[in-house]
Amino acid sequence: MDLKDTPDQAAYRAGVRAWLEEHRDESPPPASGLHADDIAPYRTWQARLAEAKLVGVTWPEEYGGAGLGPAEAMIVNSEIARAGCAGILDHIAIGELGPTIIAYGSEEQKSRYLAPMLSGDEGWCQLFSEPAAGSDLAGIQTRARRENGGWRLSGQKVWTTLGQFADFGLLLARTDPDVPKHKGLTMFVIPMDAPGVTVRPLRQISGEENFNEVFVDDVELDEEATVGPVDAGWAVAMTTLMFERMAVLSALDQFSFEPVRLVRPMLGLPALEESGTRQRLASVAVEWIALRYTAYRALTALERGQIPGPEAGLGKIGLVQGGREACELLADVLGPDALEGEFGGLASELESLRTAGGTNEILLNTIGERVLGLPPEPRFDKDKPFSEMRAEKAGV
Amino acid sequence: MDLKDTPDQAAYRAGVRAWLEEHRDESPPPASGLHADDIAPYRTWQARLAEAKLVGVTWPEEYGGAGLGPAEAMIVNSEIARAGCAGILDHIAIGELGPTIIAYGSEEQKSRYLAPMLSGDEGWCQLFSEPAAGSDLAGIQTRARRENGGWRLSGQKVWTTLGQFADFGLLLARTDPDVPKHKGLTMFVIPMDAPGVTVRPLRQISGEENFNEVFVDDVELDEEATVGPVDAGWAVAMTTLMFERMAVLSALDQFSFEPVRLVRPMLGLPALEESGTRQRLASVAVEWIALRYTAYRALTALERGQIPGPEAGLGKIGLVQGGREACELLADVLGPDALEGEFGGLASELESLRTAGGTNEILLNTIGERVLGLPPEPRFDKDKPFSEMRAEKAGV
Amino acid sequence: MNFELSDEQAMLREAAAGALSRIDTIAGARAALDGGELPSIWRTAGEAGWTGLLVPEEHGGAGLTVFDAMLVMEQCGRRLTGAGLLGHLGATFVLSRSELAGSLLPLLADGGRRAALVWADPADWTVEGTPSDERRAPLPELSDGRLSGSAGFQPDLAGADLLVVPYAGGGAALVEAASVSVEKVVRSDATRPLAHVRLEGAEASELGVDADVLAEAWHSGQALLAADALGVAEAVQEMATAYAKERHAFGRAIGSFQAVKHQIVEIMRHAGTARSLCYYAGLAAESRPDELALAANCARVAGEQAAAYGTRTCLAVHGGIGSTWEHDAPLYWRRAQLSRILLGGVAGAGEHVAEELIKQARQEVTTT
Amino acid sequence: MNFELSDEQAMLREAAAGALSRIDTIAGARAALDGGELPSIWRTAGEAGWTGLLVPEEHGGAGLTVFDAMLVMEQCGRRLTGAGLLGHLGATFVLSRSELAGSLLPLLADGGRRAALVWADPADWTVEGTPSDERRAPLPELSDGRLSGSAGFQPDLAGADLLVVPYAGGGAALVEAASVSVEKVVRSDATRPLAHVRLEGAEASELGVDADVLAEAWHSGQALLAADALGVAEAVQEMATAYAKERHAFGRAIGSFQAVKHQIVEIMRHAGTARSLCYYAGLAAESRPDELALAANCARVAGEQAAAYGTRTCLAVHGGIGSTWEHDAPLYWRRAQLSRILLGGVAGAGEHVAEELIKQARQEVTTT
Repeated sequence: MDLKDTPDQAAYRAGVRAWLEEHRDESPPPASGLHADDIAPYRTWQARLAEAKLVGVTWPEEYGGAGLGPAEAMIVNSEIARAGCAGILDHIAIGELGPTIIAYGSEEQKSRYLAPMLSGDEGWCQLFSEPAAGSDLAGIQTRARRENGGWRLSGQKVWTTLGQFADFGLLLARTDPDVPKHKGLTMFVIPMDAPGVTVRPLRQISGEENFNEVFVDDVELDEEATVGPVDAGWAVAMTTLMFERMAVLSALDQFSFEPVRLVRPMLGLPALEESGTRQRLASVAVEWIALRYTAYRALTALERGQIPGPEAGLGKIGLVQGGREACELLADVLGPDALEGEFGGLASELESLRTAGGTNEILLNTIGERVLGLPPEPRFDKDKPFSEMRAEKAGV
Repeated sequence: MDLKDTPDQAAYRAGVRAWLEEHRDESPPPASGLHADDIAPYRTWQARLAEAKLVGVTWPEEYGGAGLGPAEAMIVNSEIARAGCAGILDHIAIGELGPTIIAYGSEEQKSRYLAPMLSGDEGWCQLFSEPAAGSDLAGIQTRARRENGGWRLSGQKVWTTLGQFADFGLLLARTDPDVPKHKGLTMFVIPMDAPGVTVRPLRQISGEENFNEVFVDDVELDEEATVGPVDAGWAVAMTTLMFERMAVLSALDQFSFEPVRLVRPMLGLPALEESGTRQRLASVAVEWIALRYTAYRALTALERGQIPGPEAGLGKIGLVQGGREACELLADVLGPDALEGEFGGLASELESLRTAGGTNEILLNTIGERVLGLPPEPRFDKDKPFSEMRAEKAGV
Repeated sequence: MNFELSDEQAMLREAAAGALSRIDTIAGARAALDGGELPSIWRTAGEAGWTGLLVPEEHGGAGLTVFDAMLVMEQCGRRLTGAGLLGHLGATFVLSRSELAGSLLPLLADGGRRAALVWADPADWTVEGTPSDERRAPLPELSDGRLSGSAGFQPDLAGADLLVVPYAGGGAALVEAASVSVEKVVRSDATRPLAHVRLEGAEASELGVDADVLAEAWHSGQALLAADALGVAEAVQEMATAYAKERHAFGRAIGSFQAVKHQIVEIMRHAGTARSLCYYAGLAAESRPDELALAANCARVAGEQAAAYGTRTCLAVHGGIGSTWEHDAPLYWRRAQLSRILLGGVAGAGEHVAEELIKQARQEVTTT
Repeated sequence: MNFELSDEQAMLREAAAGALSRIDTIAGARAALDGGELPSIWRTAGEAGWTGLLVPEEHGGAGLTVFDAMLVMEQCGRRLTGAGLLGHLGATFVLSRSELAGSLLPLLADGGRRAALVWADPADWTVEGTPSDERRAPLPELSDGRLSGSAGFQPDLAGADLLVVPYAGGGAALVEAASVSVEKVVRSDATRPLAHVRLEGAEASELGVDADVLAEAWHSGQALLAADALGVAEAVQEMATAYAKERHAFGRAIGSFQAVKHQIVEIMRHAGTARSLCYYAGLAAESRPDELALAANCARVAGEQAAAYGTRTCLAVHGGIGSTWEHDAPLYWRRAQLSRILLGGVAGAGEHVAEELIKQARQEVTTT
């Protein structure tokens, strides 16, 4: 059991560290680009990182990546964090969308899209979720119809990260409503400046606007806009989500919650001597520290060539639960001031996180069925043509 | 808002108290008859109470009851507890089975069974649950077939309280397997000394034997043994369970958990000064105290003529949760000794209680659907003839 | 036994619901987060007689009990409103038992003037501190008819005309709000404005009330907040139930899935616990003063638990849409987040519950 | 990075599982509740080398780490067995660092003699009290080579030949079990016999170990119990999963209902948390001594939580049948109930976790 780098990894890390040491002054402040009014410096910085092969570390070399493994991706992420630099702006593109295009895209798509994606010259967004299809992704209603040798798309997408800055989107649409719902879907690349595409920011609980709604009204696309076979979009989307899980794991050092963060604001207060406070602190710490070591276990499996299963998602439940306990503890100890600032923001983010990327409930179903082999619930929607599912369409 | 007796109730209470004052020496120790090796004194005591019209308080006078309401039933229960006397031995018969016979039985059944039931001369038990049909009561497999103008029954029942002392059982059996499962059931009275009936005690977690298994092998019954119409047993059983809820409410004073019970063994210990202990104590107290006032609300509704709905069962969840927290707190504060004795016994009883009389999960479904009007789960078993449900029969 | 609202109480509750439904308090709550003015209910409160609920009839009030006031607070919680009422009810509770009752209460009963109480916890006779204090601050000192001291995060001080201020040594005095510094602060929930108050030798009138009255006021405040939280919990239970019937996924209404259904029933269970204990607190306020501390603090714990669980579950049931700015669910969530730490918070209430039980157990020992 | 068992460790674990599967420990656990003899695994432990796991190779042991011992403990938890092992591992841990290592360890490594440690909590250097003490008792006193004092509810003392006893002032000494009073007690879980020990001037040999060694032993004990609890949790997860696939209600396997499915996945989540933290404790035991206290106590908290949640959920999934004497589920439940309060219990472990984090935060302040 060893968390140390292998000699090769140590050498790689040294190289990354040296490069960052030299170039750190070029980095904008490490606040997420999501919150920036001006993302230009973050694009420029991504381009610099890309030149140094620090973007797309796990992408094959032929597509501009470094051709390395998840351990090296994690090394890059943690060295960037250590150097106090900003991370990759377009992390969804690099972590999920690019790998999906590499897996399913045509040669033309690969040569057209991948290089500017790596450099950040062109931004990307994921256009999967819809207002009536969140947990039940296969229930999307955005329609793509064949027309004049191309496609015409109409529908609405939501929860689109970075949509306001994106040049292209990877969009899941229904191409055949007369087959069961998982079967008639196709993946498309859509230019965000195409006539008919409208991006509107979505304001969250906290007042921040990290997501968008995207309206697609009679947008015309070429025949070549499809990614992967027509009507095989469900498999493409599942691949994207699998890459998402891998990317989250490698970015562990940026996401992790350090329990000591929670102690700092309470240092010196009498409450910190009370058994009640200390037990609550321990309870949070156990959840948060476990996240890190669970991720090391998953990364080890990844290094050994295993594909991360849905159980990786269980970490989110511990994160949210620990975080909620943490916020309540701080509010109890520090009073109303703790409802704003760092931990106030965390509290509302956590409640959003609970449903983001699949609700807890869907996650628990999936794990129960795929990992433990528990029988699925009876389903009415799986084999029925989508067009016959009136109830679902009525969903708001 | 007033918990006081009305003048009539106060007069009734005074009469009950005076009678108990005079006769308390005739009562055996108030330990539940369930645990007694010799139940004879409890039978005798029930007969004395019955003579004084303190058994079957809510039964109509024509059937030997006092013809009074739930408030008076509660007065009797609380005065018996206050006097330090034993309660009714055959509380299931008096609370549930007798009222069911009053509601559905023939005149012959009423005149044959009710009087010796009240006096305790004849004991009764409820024979509903089966090894493969607990939560899903309508899935019972005990078969009753018409034969020679009567019935022949075979099957197995379980979780039978007082089965070892009972003279008769109220038994739910399947009379028609070729209709959906709720429709082919019939209720019977079965003499426990009939050839083919075997009662075997069932040992629980705690080591105690409060329940029995009852085997029914080719037992012959008269045509007149049915209670209510043939194939209408489901409605009869639901009536029994409704009476059970009412009886539990009126017996509140015997069941209630006083949080001060939890403080007593910790008095004087330093742990009782710690914030952690005190918050945990408060958390238990809130659950337990609420039970009492929720019951008062339900009793008020009952007094006003409303039928208690399934939400009364929610109290059980609070009871179990509060009790579990209580046992853990005492174990933490007092050490391993707290795992035995009063609270040790409580801990294992609570875990059994969680599934007794319908699991929490079934309860939550029922309340969600009947009280909140949430849509039911899709059911495959409701309209299908029972004989076609192979999977269910395979259930162990 | 009759453990339900009287007909008059049921009417009071209905009337409160009706009156509040005519003000768009919920849109107002959202706008206030962006700096808009909070819709005032003060005029309604005066007209409906809520401002005089706890004022004896001989002084122009309704002469009702804390339980009646709880019924109004429940409706305020349900509608995310009520600014001014908690403080005013607390102040009139104390003033009704003071030597100055006759001269002051008539002005307050009809809402023409607003009073507010600085809440002092009888567990240790401290007040919530301002951010420059540690969490708890000592009671202000009264000397030569002048009050000096401070208190932080007090609801309803901002906008009040008169402040009732407990002081060290076991009494309370009245000061004109104009004579002290009141700094309004809003934290997370704009529906409940708070304030820090600083008294620097403010001229004060002694009220002639003792510590018992102030303790009773504190516990009554717990009961009022409990009712408010109950209103929040029941509102989000209904919101979540309605959405779960309407929203479909996987070809079914999401409320048909056990995971969703059971969570909503769990809100109902928590709210039921809170309602029963609110009734118990009401019973104690009406006729069992010895049990008020236990009952009111139990109700507070249960109410805040119901509101906290209910609001976050309501967010979750709504999925993504529930965490958008335009949705009502987050407004309820904000209210519950702040509410659970006001007036000693749910932890302070738990302390009182434990203390009362330990007292009971000790009494048993000495009497046997 | 390689955060998994080494091949040797995987083999050790497999071998332990195999060896224990040949003893009917579970039927034995039930019979012991009725007064039957608990099946002994001591012979197996000696043959498999578990008794010498923590004994250095030069003294006849395997010279392995606490992590390796955890792998054996996990299998013991899974199979409701292990009596003698925890105490022996703790004692050999201390003895290996003592002046008497050379003379004593060869006798203990092969299991020919059994040792046990009296566990002292470094938080305040107390031991668990006997029922005549309050909960905690002071460490025994050493004077003129003789030990006096007592300790209660210690696992594995009964049946041991040699006792390692920490004494006040920061050391430990060895006594022959025959020279002291050891009273065996069983509470709820017959698979883990406890004992009260009274030392009345017992002849003792000073071991020459300091407080740091004893603190490390305590934290290692936490890690060993954590692994045991993990074994319990994973065993009941499997038991509940199997039953939920097989038992039908309402025409479906009960595991297809979300309420049942989600509860079983929640056992899995708890067990996963415990496993990750057990690995962290193992990493700390192998190579990060400064993190041992944090890691081992985190693992203990998570392990006991997983075992407590898992065992009661397993009972519930089984419905009525799960609460009968003949079923295995209650035996696991009993083990978890007792386990969570041994060696300072889950609350004591939580205290250590908090203390370590507060220490970290203080160090940040002083170093910046």
